[in-house]
Amino acid sequence: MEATGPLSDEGLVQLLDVDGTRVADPDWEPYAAHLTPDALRLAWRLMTITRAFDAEATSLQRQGELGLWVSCLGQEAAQIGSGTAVREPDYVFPSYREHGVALTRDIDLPQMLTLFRGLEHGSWDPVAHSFHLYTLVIGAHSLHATGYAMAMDRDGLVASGSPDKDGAVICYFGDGATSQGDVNEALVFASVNNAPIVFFVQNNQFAISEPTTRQSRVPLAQRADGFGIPRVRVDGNDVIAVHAVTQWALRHARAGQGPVLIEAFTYRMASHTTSDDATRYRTRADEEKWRQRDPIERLKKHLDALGELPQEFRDAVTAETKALGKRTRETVKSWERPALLTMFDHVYAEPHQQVESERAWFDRYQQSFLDEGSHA
Amino acid sequence: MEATGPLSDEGLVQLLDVDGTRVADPDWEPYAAHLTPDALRLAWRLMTITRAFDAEATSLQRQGELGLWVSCLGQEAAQIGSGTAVREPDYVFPSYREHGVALTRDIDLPQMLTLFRGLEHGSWDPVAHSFHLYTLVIGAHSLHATGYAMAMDRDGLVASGSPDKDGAVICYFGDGATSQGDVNEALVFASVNNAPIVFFVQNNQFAISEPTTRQSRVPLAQRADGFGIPRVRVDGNDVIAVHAVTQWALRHARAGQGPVLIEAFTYRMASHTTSDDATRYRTRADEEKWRQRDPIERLKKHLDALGELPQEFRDAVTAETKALGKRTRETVKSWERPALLTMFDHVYAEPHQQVESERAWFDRYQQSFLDEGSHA
Amino acid sequence: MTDTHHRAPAVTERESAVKTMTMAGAINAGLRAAMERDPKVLLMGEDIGQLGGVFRVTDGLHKDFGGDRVMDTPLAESGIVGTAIGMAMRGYTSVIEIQFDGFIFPAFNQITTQLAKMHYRSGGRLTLPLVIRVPFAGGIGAVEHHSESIEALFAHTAGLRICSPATPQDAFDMIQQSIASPDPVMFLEPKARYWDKGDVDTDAVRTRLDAAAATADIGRARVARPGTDVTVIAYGPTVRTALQAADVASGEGTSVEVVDLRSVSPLDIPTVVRSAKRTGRVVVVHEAPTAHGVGAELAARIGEEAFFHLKAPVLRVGGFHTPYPAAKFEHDYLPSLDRVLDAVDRVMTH
Amino acid sequence: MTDTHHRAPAVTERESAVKTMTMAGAINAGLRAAMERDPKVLLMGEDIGQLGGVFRVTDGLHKDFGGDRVMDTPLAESGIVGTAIGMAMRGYTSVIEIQFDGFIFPAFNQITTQLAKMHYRSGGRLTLPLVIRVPFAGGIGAVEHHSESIEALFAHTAGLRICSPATPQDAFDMIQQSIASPDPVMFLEPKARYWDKGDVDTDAVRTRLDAAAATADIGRARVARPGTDVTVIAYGPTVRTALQAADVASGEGTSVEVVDLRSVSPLDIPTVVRSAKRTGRVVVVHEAPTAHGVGAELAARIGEEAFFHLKAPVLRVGGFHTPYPAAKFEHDYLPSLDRVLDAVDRVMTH
Ligand SMILES: Cc1ncc(C[n+]2csc(CCOP(=O)(O)OP(=O)(O)O)c2C)c(N)n1
Ligand SMILES: Cc1ncc(C[n+]2csc(CCOP(=O)(O)OP(=O)(O)O)c2C)c(N)n1
Ligand SMILES: [Mg+2]
Ligand SMILES: [Mg+2]
Repeated sequence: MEATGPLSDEGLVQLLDVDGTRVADPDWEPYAAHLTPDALRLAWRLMTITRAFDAEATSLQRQGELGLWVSCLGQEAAQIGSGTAVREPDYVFPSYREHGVALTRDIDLPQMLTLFRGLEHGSWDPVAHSFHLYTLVIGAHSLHATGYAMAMDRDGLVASGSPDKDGAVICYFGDGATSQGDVNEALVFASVNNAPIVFFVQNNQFAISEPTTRQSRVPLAQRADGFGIPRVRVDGNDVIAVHAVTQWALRHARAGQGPVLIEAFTYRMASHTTSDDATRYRTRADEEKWRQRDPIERLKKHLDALGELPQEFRDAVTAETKALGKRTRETVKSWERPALLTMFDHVYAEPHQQVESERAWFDRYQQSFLDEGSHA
Repeated sequence: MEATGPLSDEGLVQLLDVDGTRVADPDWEPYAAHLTPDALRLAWRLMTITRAFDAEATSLQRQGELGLWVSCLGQEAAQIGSGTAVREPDYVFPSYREHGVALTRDIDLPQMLTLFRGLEHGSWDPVAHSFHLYTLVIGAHSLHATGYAMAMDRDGLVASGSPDKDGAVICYFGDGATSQGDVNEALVFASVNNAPIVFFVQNNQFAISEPTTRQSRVPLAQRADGFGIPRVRVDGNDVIAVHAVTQWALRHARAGQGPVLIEAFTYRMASHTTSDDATRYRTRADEEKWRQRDPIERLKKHLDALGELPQEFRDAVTAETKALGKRTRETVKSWERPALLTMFDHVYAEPHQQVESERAWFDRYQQSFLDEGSHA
Repeated sequence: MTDTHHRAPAVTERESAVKTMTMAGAINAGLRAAMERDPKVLLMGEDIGQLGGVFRVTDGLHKDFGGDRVMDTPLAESGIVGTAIGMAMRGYTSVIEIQFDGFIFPAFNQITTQLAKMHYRSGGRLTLPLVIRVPFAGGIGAVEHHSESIEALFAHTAGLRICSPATPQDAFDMIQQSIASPDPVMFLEPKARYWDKGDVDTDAVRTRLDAAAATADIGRARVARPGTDVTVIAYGPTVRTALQAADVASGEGTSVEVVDLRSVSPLDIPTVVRSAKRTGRVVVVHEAPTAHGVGAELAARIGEEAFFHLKAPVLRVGGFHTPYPAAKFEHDYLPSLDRVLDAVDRVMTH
Repeated sequence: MTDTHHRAPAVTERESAVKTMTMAGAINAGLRAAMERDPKVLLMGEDIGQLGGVFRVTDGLHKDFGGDRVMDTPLAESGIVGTAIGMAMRGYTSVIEIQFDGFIFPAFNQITTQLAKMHYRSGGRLTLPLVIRVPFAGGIGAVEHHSESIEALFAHTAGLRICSPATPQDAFDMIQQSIASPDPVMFLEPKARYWDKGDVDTDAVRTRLDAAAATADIGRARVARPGTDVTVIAYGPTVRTALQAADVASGEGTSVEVVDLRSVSPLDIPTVVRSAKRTGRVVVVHEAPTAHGVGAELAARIGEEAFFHLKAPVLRVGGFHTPYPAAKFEHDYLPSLDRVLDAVDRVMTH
């Protein structure tokens, strides 16, 4: 692997090393200074809940209760670190793996599984949570995010004079997504419109089976240079550093200084999805190496060293995750499929002849079985 | 206009200044050293022919003999400078304005007008001239060019050990095209495959009416940085500098060192096409300013100062352009529309039932008029 | 209101609202009216600002509304549609101009997988009231990719509405109603008809601009000329040809009813079927290739719903299964008056 | 040739070439055969290398042919098709895998304006023998964009061939013939049928791999089951349903002929019309929404060419005019055995 390739760890901002020791970095320190032990405990708690929920969903899929699950195992620091830097006026555009970020936006995690159980294509109310729906077509949402940011600017929510009210967009996508035309067009539109948007690339080193070297020959953060957009490369398993750089980037965007690109260098510890089998394309040794860099463990070590992770807190979190697991199982299993006719709802906002006539036909067709039944 | 914007002339390689005086540049000199007075006269001749042909085509369009003409007025240095750096084993992918480059590939210029007269969508034999057809969908050909380069590499035509036999692709597109997803995907594919390709951006400062500032906030050459591709920004009205940087870039690519991006900073002196009216969106003053930087005038001054543009040579070129003009007019006016049934040819390489039955129907339909006629 | 004795009589008032306009002018006026009505209506596209668009349909709007509301975008169709979707999520109704039909394809993914499906995906929580204006179809002697008929490629996808005006009046009304509709609308402008003139009542539409009325109106066909022997169905650029054919046929004793479809999604099947049942003979005329074109769906639906009324097969007159040919061929490629009359003759033999 | 007395009898030889395969296995074997035959055949796509593709259709090929011939590409469908076009210009036949139907749309522009038209644009000078493999249609309980039926969106565009196998035998033969065809071919693989097994004669196709024979063969429909009362036309994933319907109907005294279309472009109209004329009743079954689907074109053509033989309207059974719904609804969204039988009953009432 060449030193400057997309899988090198060159130039990564780091504030917490692999052993959980704080690294001094005067440039980024100011953006982490507010992280009290309370805040760090919150981060640890959110990361732990994310992981527990992820495990529960994986197991529900194995039991046939979900059609698919997309694990975020290993990416908790990238997601919680950035998600906790998001504020009320901001708006988040996830890809489809950002369950940790969803948690920071107060999405009820079990509720998110309607999508994965095959009950609907969306799940939550995006507007209520300032958290857009998952988008499965790689990169497509990066343009929506950019347009949304342009509209925020237009609405006077950027550089308004009262920084507390300013907002920005943060848009998540993966290393693979950086190859899509749409993502590059998003960089063009964001740049020429100086849109208040942070592009947050989670480089988890794989697009399904393909290593990031199939998408780029230089670190992905560098992509921003081509569009005149400032960028940061951060250790994606270091929740403190991720939080700090995201803080900075969002402030930059909210202040009207335009887009930023962050590359969080991390590792997808699970297979791509429950349909995938990572052993076909990567080694146990590689996986093991990254297990050593587990983002939750790292923060735990840090808090432990500070004596800031008391047993009661751990126990409370354990109880919380257990309760969540139970509620998740029960919720998922309780769902009935909505009435078949709802399949025709919300195709259009106003009635459409074709849909209406097909709905009516289908209704009659279903009725005919009932009628037959009643005559039998 | 900000100093580092896409319309600044910062960082342009220049070997001939606006007054026609040679500029010393030890880095690029080696790639221009072979340009003897003979070679420069050839460049002047080709530029002059290009311009004369362009004027002839414009006037044929005004007379209604062509449906459309796309002028390259003002871009002759960018095109002849780069086109003369192309060698036999190379392959050229133009956009639709590269009539000067076509000339360097021995395309018979009048013949190229079948397209603009509405007789066919292509015109020349791309393989015979190593010069692909014009592509009107902006940026689409950049991917074809990249694939072609990947195939040249595969065929052992790159870094073969005998540099004379090595080839590369050069792909032309405009400033506007850099915003297209396809062009950015071409940069991705070229970069990760280390393809032997030179992306040659003619930044003529406009995409129809839109100034380059609508496409980028930094100089376009910089786009390459995001993909780990080396780049050069060159004075596109300086035929010597354009030739030198293209020489270098093609050698780089042919030697297996991968893609290069060149931005030639120039000016579209005419309207976008004969359908356009540039006075709606730019000032006479701007046009006048650029007329002062006319690429042909600049080389002429240089040759004059050297005493290397004798009257006989000028006269010969004048005669040549006159003859070409006459031949162009005559050729264009001599063309008949091919038989209507040819409209059904070459839709597929092998027969296709739908086409065959429609062709047969149309034939009968046409015959029916003839029959009616004969009965009348 | 207070000054009632100064009000002109109603009839004069209405008359004063009728102006002669080209179709391009009518669209321009309709856009202007929509922008005046709602500050959240924006125009986006390539060269629509100072230039006024390559067909000048947005002429003067940049000057009057400024660059923030009439935005020259980067040259990237996917980017235009994609960012407009994002802006729609904050309540902006973008009216996009795609410069030519043949250049809509880079945006195909955004239109098909995102724009069309977002309302459904969100369970009705998000609406995307976008309009995509496309100068479409041929007949102007253009180079490749400038004469495409794209309607069938979008009509198959649920979530989009597709309409096409054939007269300045419809152009004026329907562009405003498309903007008022909460669903995404593809507004196909028959570019060869841009300079055709007609009377436009600029008042009539005003009361039909609420979401429900607007959406219903742009989905409705219109009998452009009543007749009894043959129904000729057309839309956009071919309506004029159909009317000419009706004229000629009437001279030969055949009474042709012309249905101007106006809407491709939805198809106004009740109107079409009513006419088909009455005449028993149908010819569909569009510029798009007949194979897998809108005429196929019409033929299938008419077959399903008027089978026992049909005296002859439904015939289609349209483009061929070839790329749109070079300009010198287009006159013969396109459904000409002669070819429509030929089809009318053929159905009349039954 | 010299050792003639050692040759096994012909019948045994043929029998020995018959193997039981899944459809996925048959395509894999077909790809392998094509790659062995011609070193200029390449595979391109996302995750087709070490992983063997998400459906494992290219399993083992990366190992045996190496990364230069089984190329994992960047995640960019337009880039894949676009670069494959460039490679085709130097004589390489790329067989592209689009990971799922719903992800073909970023490549729509390259396919529609470039791949389909290059041969025409160049006056026949350039041929682009590309194959685009697409696991398509639904029935596997997947999330959004993984169950789309895209055929009608490409069939309208001249320059493309589109085919879809319904059996392992056809899958094995047709993938090789698609590769042998000089025209670009979209090869639609009914993903729900990947694991269905069938006998495959691996020898038969060998003599039909020249350009003309291969192209003709992949354009031909097949009568999958003869019958006399009703013709049911299906292709890809719905052929199995059609055959099941024929079984059930035969138990109820109705003789159903099943036509497996195999090709969507061209449509084998002679075969279809022959059957329609014989039975006088036609039902078309596809997963794609019926509106503006392939069934519309079939209904129109059958109407044009068999009008006076038809006893009932041509009926279509297919998806609805909605986005492909969430997985729990797909069983009812898709044309089920019941819905096909319902349509058969309806045409039989005439
Ligand atoms: C346009 C498109 N092409 C292909 C796919 C199939 N696909 C789903 S996820 C994926 C890999 C994405 O990789 P990356 O962007 O790195 O995100 P990650 O899954 O690693 O978070 C692919 C190829 C898709 N969803 N959309
Ligand atoms: C995909 C696409 N969109 C729009 C157009 C219409 N169009 C033709 S040329 C042009 C401007 C191109 O500008 P640039 O790339 O700078 O090249 P130039 O014409 O200046 O040489 C536009 C928008 C097109 N041909 N293709
Ligand atoms: Mg990834
Ligand atoms: Mg330009």
